Amino acid sequence: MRALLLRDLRLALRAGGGFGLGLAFFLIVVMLVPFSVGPEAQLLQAIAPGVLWLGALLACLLSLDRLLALDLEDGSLELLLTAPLPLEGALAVKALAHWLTTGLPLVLAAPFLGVMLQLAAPGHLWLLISLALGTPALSVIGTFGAALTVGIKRGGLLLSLLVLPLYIPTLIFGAEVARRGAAGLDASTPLLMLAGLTLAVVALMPFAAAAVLRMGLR
Amino acid sequence: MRALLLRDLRLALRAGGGFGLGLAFFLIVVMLVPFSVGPEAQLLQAIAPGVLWLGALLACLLSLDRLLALDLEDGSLELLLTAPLPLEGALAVKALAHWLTTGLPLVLAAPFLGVMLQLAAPGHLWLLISLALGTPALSVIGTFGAALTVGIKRGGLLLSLLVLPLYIPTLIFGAEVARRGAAGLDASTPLLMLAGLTLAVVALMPFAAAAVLRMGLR
Amino acid sequence: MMPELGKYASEVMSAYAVSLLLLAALLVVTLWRGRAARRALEETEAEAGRRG
Amino acid sequence: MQVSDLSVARGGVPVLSGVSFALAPGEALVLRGPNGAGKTTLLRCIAGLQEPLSGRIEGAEDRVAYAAHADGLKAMLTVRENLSFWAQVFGMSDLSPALDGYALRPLADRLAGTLSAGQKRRLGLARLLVTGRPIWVLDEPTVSLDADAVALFGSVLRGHLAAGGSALMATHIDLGVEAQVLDVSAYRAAPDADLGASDAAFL
Amino acid sequence: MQVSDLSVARGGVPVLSGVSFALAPGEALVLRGPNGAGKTTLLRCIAGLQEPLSGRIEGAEDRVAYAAHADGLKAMLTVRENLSFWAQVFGMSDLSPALDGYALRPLADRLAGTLSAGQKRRLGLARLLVTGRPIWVLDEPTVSLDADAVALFGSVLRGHLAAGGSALMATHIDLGVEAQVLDVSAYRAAPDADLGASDAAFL
Amino acid sequence: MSLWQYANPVKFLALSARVQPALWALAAVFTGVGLLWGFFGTPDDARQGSTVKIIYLHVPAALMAINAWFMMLVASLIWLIRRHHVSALAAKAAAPVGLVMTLIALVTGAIWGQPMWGTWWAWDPRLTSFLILFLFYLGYIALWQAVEDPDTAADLTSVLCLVGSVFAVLSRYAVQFWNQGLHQGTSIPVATGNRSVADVFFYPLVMAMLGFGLLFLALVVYRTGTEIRLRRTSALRARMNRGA
Ligand code: HEM
Ligand SMILES: Nc1ncnc2c1ncn2[C@@H]1O[C@H](COP(=O)(O)OP(=O)(O)OP(=O)(O)O)[C@@H](O)[C@H]1O
Ligand SMILES: Nc1ncnc2c1ncn2[C@@H]1O[C@H](COP(=O)(O)OP(=O)(O)OP(=O)(O)O)[C@@H](O)[C@H]1O
Ligand SMILES: [Mg+2]
Ligand SMILES: [Mg+2]
Repeated sequence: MRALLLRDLRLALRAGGGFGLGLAFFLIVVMLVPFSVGPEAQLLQAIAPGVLWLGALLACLLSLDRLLALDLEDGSLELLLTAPLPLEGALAVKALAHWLTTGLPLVLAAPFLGVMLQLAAPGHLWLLISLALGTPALSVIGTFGAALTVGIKRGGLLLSLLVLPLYIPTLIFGAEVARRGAAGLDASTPLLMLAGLTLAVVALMPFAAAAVLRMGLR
Repeated sequence: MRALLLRDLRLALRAGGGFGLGLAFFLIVVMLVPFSVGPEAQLLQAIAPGVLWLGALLACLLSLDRLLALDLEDGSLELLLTAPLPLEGALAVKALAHWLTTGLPLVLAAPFLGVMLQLAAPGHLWLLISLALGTPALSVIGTFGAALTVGIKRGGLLLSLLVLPLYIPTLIFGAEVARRGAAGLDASTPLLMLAGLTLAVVALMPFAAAAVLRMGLR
Repeated sequence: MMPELGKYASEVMSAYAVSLLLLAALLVVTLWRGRAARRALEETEAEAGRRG
Repeated sequence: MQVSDLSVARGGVPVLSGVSFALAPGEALVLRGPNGAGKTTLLRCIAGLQEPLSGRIEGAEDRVAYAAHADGLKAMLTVRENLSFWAQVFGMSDLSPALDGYALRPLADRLAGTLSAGQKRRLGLARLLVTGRPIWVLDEPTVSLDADAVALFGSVLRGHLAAGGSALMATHIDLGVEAQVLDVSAYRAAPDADLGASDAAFL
Repeated sequence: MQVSDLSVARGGVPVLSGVSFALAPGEALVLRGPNGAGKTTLLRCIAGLQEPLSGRIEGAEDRVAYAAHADGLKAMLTVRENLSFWAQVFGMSDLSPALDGYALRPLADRLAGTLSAGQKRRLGLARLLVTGRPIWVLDEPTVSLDADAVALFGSVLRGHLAAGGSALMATHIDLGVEAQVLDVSAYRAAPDADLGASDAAFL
Repeated sequence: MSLWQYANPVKFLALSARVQPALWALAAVFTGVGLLWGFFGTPDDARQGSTVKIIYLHVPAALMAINAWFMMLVASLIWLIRRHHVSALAAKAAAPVGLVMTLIALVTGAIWGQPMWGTWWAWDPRLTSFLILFLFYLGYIALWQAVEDPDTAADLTSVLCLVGSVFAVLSRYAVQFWNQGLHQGTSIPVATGNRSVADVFFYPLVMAMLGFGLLFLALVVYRTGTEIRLRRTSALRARMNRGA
């Protein structure tokens, strides 16, 4: 397990491994928003928490297809299946590695981008909290999606199609926390919902992902 | 050339070929916007043209990595290079196939999504025009990006990173046309710019793409 | 015969038109695929029979 | 390991039926048969990557190390890193038999992606030595290997057998190792045999 | 085709230098050499996929059909569609020599993705017949092929040579075709030779 | 004699051939009568004018859109637990029908919304949940098409249907939390739920609902037959090729 985590992290950090690309995508999407909706500060401020959550979600999503597809292509996924590791654990570890290399950098970068979008001052803390709580759920749900589409040639876009609707509850609660926080309202209810959702998903999804992966590779 | 176009279209339409997935992604991204920025109609109306353009751009972007990478993986790209086809022409044909399977459906679907985002009535026509004029540029620029990253394992995200900045001028002019149109202002200047940009890009980019591809595969 | 639809005529008519059109399209596609599948199966069965 | 009356299918169609053989420690068995006969399918089944239609495989679970057409190498890890990852996964720690067995020491710090076809294959085979598993299941192990490397493979294999391991291999060419031979074309499944294939209900 | 004093590099490092040979119509030449010697690199160079460091290749342009380790098949097209695509690209129209030459007729309507390793390879080789090109450049053509398929390949190749074509092949095993042999290990480049490699300026 | 024996594809084909004429006829009669009655034989509503006639399309379609997903869920469970091919194929066959029903509900709702609420679309929870349902249908169908091996496709789509259902319910709560409702639903005078609907509107509506239900059933039975024939064709083809 530890070996798998270390390998995935190391691969992500090596040249071409994709570390930081999610972050860069996040940055660019958020930057493109003023170009597309126009530069008025007030409008930007109103949509800032939502745009940041949406950007983080898309960045997360785009890095999903490397999660398992690379291992399938070079044959190591089959070899892992014959190895003495419980598949559920292996997938949980892969989701963790994905979060560490994608979700965590996004969480840390979000406040800076918030400044660019004129996010109201109290919103920064709430944005940080909501992303920190929500992105693990994104990684785990994404692992399920990746397992579902692993045998499919270039399933990248199909993966997005399947995973995006599953992301909706997380997005709603997460963005709601950030929005209420930025508006100075009480955000504890959606925060609790978000936390509960993440917990449930982290506890259950690896099993679903392992089941689906076994079916897909049979 | 015709054989190549037909092959690409046929592959796109076959199971797993990815036709319609760009469209679905567009739909989903646009749908997620209200979840993240909140459901107020007025706010949505203000950002609608920009969001639609941004969504179309992202959907286009995501389907780019199948443009050349699949051909590289199974070795047919190298074989195409040794075939008696001018590479520029082959890439232009591939960009055309990409537009037909991705850009065109987006253009046709945009008005429906416009309704969901409360786009003002006169905006629909302008949105349609600007997307019809702009998406070919997105496909051609994307082909250049795909050629640039073709040798790189799972270059998907890197591709996004390289191509997004190149998309900025198209996005600015395109979204400006749609925004002015929706606001009832005169949109002819950005429209001319957009048309000129597309023409220039379509005429020149295939050459750049071919040059870059030859370098990358050496 | 036609009921008086008043000022909402276009809405009501277009709702019926679109819905019936969608249903008709579904039916046509269903029947067409069904026919094609039936024919393909018959051909295949005949061929399989010929080969033993 | 004991295989009895095994039937396997690929793409929903039975390809082999009634395959039985036993593989004792110290023994090697070579599967032969023309292209498309079903060797790869049989090996995947034994490695546990797909379910047999019917029949039993005994004594294989958690004792098999599988090497497929693809080598499972990470292009951006060095030779040593690739090996040590698999060693850790299988709970082993000593890489030297693998590095020495296939003369990989000079290449140990090269990225796996920059190896030639035969060098990659050598690394793929070396992986077997860090699994500690007694039964090797190999699909065309000597593809791309030159004569020297085939000889290396032969001597590693003999060592493995002498240490009580066993090996099951599909190949079209001569491996230079004494082994029993099983021609799978003898077990070709009748096209319409009802062996419980997934689409049999439709026949 | 005439190759004179050719030097080639891989990953910035020269691997072969001073390679010279001529290939007349009707002739076949087999490249031999241990793993990593540089056969693949040399073939890619001759096919025009990479630039040589120095030296000249004459009479190859637009006359070469290349078959690499990967077959360039589309899994979601049928065997026939795959072949006819390449035929159209090369301006040919008749698929029957290719289908007959490699006994592909029974498989013609299968999706290429559902073929076994050897069947895929046969399709990859059949592609050469629809290019109409006189010089075949083949990298380990018989990998995964069974004895029958190797015999098919041999007879197709003899037909090609008899019709005035020529062939340049890298292989580790015996093809059963009479051919000159060139051992590339004789041309191994000295590691520090200044052959104009891209990083030579830094030595 | 158990019900399960009809999970044998061939038996199913025989049975469905017998019941289909009656099924189609009933579906046509009920749908036709319900819609014609509703369109020609009912008065305008006091507040909504003639737009109330849209209800005979909107509500049956919305009902069937949800029920189709529910049926797919049950069929998926049967496939996962008892591995009956007909069950998996019935789920596959139902998805496009459900998709069209969802689309009809959305489109008629949108057309209705324009005169009633002054907008085609609002991010009301009910409407939004329907849009999400639409997405789940899309994803489900796309997955069926993308996986080559039919049994694997059945497995994967079944799990997607299960997980998707959970998330669809979750989304419904999330959406309700996110935006309190606009969809008049039970608050408008013609709401059906509590039977407060005037009988003039109610009876044709029930006819139309029954009609849509029967139509759904007929379509699914027919389409399941098509899927079975396609599977049988490919099974036979595969064996013929192997024989060669
Ligand atoms: C795109 C817009 C709309 C969508 C997606 C939509 C969706 C739905 C759904 C899901 C139901 C529930 C059906 C059931 O549970 O049986 C429903 C019922 C209903 N809708 Fe809509 N609707 C839309 C617009 C409208 C509009 C504009 C009106 C009229 C003002 C309307 C009037 C009704 C009525 C009267 C019912 C039955 C009430 C009930 O059963 O509680 N809908 N609609
Ligand atoms: N993915 C697939 N879907 C459907 N059929 C397949 C698939 N892969 C292989 N087959 C078919 O199954 C049969 C057995 O294939 P298998 O790969 O086991 O053969 P093999 O003995 O390994 O052949 P080779 O020597 O060419 O590798 C072949 O007829 C092949 O065409
Ligand atoms: N992508 C690469 N980057 C750097 N070096 C490489 C790369 N690919 C191959 N090499 C090195 O270049 C040399 C020549 O490799 P090449 O693939 O030409 O050998 P080969 O003769 O085809 O060997 P084989 O018989 O194993 O296929 C080898 O030493 C190899 O390690
Ligand atoms: Mg094989
Ligand atoms: Mg080589």
